[in-house]
Amino acid sequence: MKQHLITDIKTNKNILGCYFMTVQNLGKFAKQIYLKGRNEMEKTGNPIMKAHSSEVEPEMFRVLTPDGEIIETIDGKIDKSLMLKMYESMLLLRTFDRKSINLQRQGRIGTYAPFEGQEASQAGSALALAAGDWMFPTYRDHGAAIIHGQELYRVFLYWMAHFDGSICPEGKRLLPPSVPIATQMLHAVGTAWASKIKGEKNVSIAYFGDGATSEGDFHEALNFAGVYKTPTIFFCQNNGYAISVPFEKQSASKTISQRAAAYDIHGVRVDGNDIFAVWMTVKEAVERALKGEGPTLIEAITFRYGAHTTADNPNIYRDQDEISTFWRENRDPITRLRKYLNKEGHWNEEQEELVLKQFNELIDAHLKKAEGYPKSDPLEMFNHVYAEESWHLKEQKQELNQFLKKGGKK
Amino acid sequence: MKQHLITDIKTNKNILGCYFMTVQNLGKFAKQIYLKGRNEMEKTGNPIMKAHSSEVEPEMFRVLTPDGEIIETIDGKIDKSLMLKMYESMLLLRTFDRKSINLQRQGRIGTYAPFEGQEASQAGSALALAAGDWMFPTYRDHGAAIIHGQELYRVFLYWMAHFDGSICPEGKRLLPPSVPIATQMLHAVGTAWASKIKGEKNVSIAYFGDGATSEGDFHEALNFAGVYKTPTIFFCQNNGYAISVPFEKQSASKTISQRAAAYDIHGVRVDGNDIFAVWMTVKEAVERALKGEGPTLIEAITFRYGAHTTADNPNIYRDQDEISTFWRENRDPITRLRKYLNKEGHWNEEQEELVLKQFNELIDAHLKKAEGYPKSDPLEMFNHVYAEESWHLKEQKQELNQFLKKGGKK
Amino acid sequence: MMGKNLTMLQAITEALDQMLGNDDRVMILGEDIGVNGGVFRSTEGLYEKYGNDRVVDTPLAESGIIGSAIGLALNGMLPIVEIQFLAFIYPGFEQLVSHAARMRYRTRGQFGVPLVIRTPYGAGIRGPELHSESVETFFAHTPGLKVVAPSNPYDAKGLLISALEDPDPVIFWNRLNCIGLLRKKFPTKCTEYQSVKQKWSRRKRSDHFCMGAMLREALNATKKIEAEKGWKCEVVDLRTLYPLDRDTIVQSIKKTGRALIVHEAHKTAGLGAEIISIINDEALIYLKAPIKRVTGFDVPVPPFTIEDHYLPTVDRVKQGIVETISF
Amino acid sequence: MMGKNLTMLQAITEALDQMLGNDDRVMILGEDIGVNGGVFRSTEGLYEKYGNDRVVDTPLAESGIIGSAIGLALNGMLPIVEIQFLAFIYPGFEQLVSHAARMRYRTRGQFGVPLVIRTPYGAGIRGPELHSESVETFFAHTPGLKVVAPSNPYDAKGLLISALEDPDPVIFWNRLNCIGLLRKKFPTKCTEYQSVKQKWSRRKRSDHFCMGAMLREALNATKKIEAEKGWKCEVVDLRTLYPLDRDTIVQSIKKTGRALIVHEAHKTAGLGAEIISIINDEALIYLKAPIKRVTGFDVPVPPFTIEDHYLPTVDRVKQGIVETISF
Ligand SMILES: Cc1ncc(C[n+]2csc(CCOP(=O)(O)OP(=O)(O)O)c2C)c(N)n1
Ligand SMILES: Cc1ncc(C[n+]2csc(CCOP(=O)(O)OP(=O)(O)O)c2C)c(N)n1
Ligand SMILES: [Mg+2]
Ligand SMILES: [Mg+2]
Repeated sequence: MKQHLITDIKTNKNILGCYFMTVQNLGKFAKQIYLKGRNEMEKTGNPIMKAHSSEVEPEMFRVLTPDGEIIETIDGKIDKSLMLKMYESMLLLRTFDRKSINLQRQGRIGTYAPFEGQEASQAGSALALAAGDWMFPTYRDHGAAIIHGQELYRVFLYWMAHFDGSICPEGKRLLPPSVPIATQMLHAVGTAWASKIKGEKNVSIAYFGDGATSEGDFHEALNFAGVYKTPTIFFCQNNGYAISVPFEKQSASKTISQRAAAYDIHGVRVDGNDIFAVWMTVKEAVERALKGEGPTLIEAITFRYGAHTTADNPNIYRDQDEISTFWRENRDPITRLRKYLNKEGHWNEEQEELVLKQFNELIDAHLKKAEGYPKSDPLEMFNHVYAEESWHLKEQKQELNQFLKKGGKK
Repeated sequence: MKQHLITDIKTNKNILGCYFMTVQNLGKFAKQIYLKGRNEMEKTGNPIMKAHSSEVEPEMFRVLTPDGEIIETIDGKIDKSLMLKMYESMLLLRTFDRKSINLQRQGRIGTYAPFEGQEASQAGSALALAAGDWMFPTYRDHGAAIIHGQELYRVFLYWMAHFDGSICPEGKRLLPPSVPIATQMLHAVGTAWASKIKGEKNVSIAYFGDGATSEGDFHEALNFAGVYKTPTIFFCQNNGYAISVPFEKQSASKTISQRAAAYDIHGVRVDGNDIFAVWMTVKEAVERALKGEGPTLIEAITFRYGAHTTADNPNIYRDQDEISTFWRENRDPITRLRKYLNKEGHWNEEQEELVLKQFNELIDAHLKKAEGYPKSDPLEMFNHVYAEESWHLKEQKQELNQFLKKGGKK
Repeated sequence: MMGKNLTMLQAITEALDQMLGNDDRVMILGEDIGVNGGVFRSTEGLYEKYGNDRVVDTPLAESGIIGSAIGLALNGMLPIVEIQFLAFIYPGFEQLVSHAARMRYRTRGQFGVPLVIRTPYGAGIRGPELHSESVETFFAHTPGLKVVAPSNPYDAKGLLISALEDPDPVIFWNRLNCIGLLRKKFPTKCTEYQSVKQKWSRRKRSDHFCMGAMLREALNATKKIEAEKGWKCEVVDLRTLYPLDRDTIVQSIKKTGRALIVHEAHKTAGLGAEIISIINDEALIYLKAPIKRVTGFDVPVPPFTIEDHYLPTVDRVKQGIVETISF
Repeated sequence: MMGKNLTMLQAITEALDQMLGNDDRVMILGEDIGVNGGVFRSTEGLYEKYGNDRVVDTPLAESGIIGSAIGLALNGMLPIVEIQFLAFIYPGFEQLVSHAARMRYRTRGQFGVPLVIRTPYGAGIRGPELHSESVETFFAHTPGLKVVAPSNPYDAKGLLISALEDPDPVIFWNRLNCIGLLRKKFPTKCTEYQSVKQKWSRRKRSDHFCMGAMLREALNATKKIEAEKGWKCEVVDLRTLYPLDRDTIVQSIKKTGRALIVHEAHKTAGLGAEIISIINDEALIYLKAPIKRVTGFDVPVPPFTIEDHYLPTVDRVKQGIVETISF
């Protein structure tokens, strides 16, 4: 199945994207998944449909089923130590995310964008990257950023609205969360293009959501990447909603991966809650990119259990309980890997407890660091507007400084 | 063949766009065209390839071959009187276009964008519209505008940089040429959407070039039209070049029509130099639109023989002679229809001469009207900025008026 | 109907409701404005009441929204577009500047674009970057557009209705922290409205100019100055940012010979500069002191922990008044 | 090398050539700038000399061009982007304003965007609408950007090289009718350049301010005034539009107490307003007359048959000088 999904469309001239097959054409495993998907949906009044707006869920690449079974060859690709790393990464992210929501409720951080439910997409993709790869996250992808090397206290600082929350560790190629939707996709084209020119063996990955696919920049980025065959990975987390707007209102197209065909680039639809499948897909995209075969558009099907941000109330626009419960019970990325690891004897309750304890301590330590971090000085707002301060900013800084010295109130 | 090309993709779930078939899958007529295309190319060192950047020319819908033979059923659709109208329309446009280039050389009009070679696309599409349909042309589509009812003297006025050159006949729904590339596509979505809301049986057609397909607005327009199923026709004249940039530098995609699949809307690739094929394709798109079946993206393969504008020198960026000669000799839209009409006994030399004489007289009369038209008054620049003139414009108008009265020079 | 107390937000929703109810041609388009009732809840209940053909959740694409709204307007509809935050208008900037603002001009009055673009602006919601912009200059430098920025519910309702009645594109700004988010009620009766066409922006009160939400800072500062020093100031609330209400500006300056301008936009090339220039043109000889600008600094709006230092605060306005009067 | 006479256009091509030759990181990106040598021929011969990896014909998508150039700059390249005409920068406005201008600020100096955007501006080529814009205000109101507008070949070459050496995004404007299109040669030696970093815009000559191509109108008008009335004027050529060269402006006004500002952009919220405001701040008491603005009107630039009536002409500038001096 995987080979099919990741086949270069150019060798399949009469089918624009073979990941977009009907059930008749599916291989054995794919058929199983497909039927499983239908069963799941029928059981619960079709909540995936609600989240992802298809009468029949279009095909996607899956390796690890929600029951913790492996239906693809992973030998030589994912070994035990990587599995444990994947599992622990997701656990860390979930712990961090829940903590952050609590901190927001306590007023210790500002409005926060949670990602619980999307851990496999974020951790799986980030783990498939090399240290020197360029990463362009959105406001919801601090999970991926953390796995790529961002420090936890910096993430807290970001949500505390501290200037220094947008800095990444020295030498890392990790840009601050992009706020204007879809814009960062072009930056990932540009950095990848530069890597190619310089002969540097690095890819650039841009994260974005299903909503982002409606923006013109999505189109321009995919098109440029196709023309210059840049080593760019376009990683879409299709969580079914852009704030309150379901994907069916976003586009008449059933999938996002099918858009790859519009640019004659490579496209894959993958179960975004299956960290094995995500990792393998991104890994393969990285390899293709480094071999000079150009960009890949990846659509990872996932769901965020919580609100768009802590300022949002999802009950207004969706049956939050039913749909979240369905996903938690049937599609959770962590549960499914835990089931598998348990079965294989790679993981047990004690390990889980121990690791969770360590993560909680780690997160607390970072929180402490963030809360103890010197506050942003108001005068800092004049720094880094330009590399060299211009006369007008010198004067305005001086003006504010004098005002503050005289005890002027903000 | 036609049925194939215009089949709704939704009934063909495993093939995203069946107009994008390989030769193996083609029907009898299509195969003929395909082989003919290859022969043409081989004869001439493959200039279509140069113009349209494909190793093998992708399939397209054709009715009337360059030799003047009909390979599709046109009965009940295109009758003799329509054929003659088509022929005369193209003749009028070519005569107008050549005249305009001469007028530019004589300094009687400003920089001009010629369309010779694209007459079948422009006339064929415009003739398939109803009088009340909305048209959004670009700077190169005054051919289509004329057929839709724009008066020749207005077109002259436009290229003479007269304010009144952007006005269309009372009651017509014909917008001025859009200068910023691809932007007008969204207007055609909006007007069509309004028609749908109001229950008015009209379509909106947007003209654009191959270069326009790279802009974000192209994507947003197709996506919006797909979501709201607006009765919009996106009519792309793929003339192979955006000024100097060949389509192969514009995108890695081989065709433009394949992009329809990205939005699950209807897409067709048609021989843009075959007025029967263009007319039938647009007519069918109109019918689909009015039946509520939504938008159609049409890629009409064509070529402009001349320069991008009279300010451009194509010799710098393409083998202008070879490529134009090839298209003129092998693909000309007028020649091929004339061949057919001659064969059928519908048209002869005398008729041609007579009509050409009439057209020349008509054009001269309109030119005279345009040249005799009262010049734009400088003070007019203050009109129509707003429906009601605001204080600052009143004053500025007054200021300029006084300046001019005192004999102030511009 | 008299005596109703409405927040800015309620006034806006009421106006929208009224307009949708009165005229079938009115449509609202935007992101999350339907089922969700808008991220600021300013369209709450309207989707339920008027349906998804009148109150439309669009795809996430601002050029798409503004561009198709232009088309809707060309063909007889009266679209009201909500852009979620002012900075997110940028992807649609070309549609606005190159088309909405020019269609009437280009067609010599044949086709107008009666379009209202409603967008919250300014700092105050304590979100991430680009949620706090105040770039009125971009629009005030674009002939063909009108820009209004009400400071209170009464004006908001009136200006919004007037904007819709206007045959040309009008950008309607809600200052974020006036919108009801901070739950401050304005004790203003708000059952009728004043036509902007008649009186594009007057609302004088008591030598400085300010706009939109800056009115609050200005009024607070002048109250304090009056209490502390006994100086009386006149405050001019410029409800219309483009075209500016020159007569009111000039009248005021002629009375006092001094002025302070308060706006939260960046100083350089901010609208304050145009106001100073108008005074220079019309009333230079009346000036007793340079006109001071208390504005946002020429830096991107900083993160919200120090955002208030970026903004013109009551204290900075007070200092400005003292400097202007003591000159 | 001394004594070479170059047109504006030749000076630009020479600078580009020199930069491509000196530094492998330099790339030029834009529409029709490769094989075609640019619609104004300013990149003529460079594609042949440096190949299509260094001189890149891009797809027709300005957001794509500016956005990917930002990425190139983040990763060590030095992209020079050509936007075919100023109005066509609008589709890329978000990339410019929300990203290029803010990346250094956002990352606290970690990632800068050393990007040059070169675009012709202003009227004069007699093309269709939107080929004549002069909207410097949009960029001069955007902290993080720098804007330069040379009036002659010498400055053009110097400013272009300085722009590329600048670690921040610089918008470099060619006035269209200075670019060599009208085949006017400037008899200026042009073998070295002055760093913008040292002297962001000075070039005074002989009480009014103007920029870019308006220098010609200004100089012609002052020459005539001198001949007719014997009045001597100083002309300040503001090569740098953002940040503005305040000291030069203030010095000049202190000498004479009068000023006339000439720009072709719309009057309202044009850069002239900021210059008046700077004078108001720093030199109000020196003023002997209101500062006049001779500018483009607040209307879309009209079709080229009457475009010259929109523009500040020598006659309008002369009238402005007379009014200012007779006040
Ligand atoms: C250009 C732009 N328009 C609007 C917004 C406001 N906004 C922030 S997040 C969001 C929804 C994004 O949805 P999606 O791309 O699916 O990502 P998700 O939040 O689901 O991860 C919107 C509309 C924005 N940030 N930028
Ligand atoms: C937004 C924008 N960018 C650039 C231009 C300059 N320009 C005018 S025509 C053109 C090429 C258009 O090519 P295409 O869409 O193929 O249409 P054609 O001229 O071939 O008919 C360009 C780049 C423009 N008018 N608008
Ligand atoms: Mg989403
Ligand atoms: Mg073309």
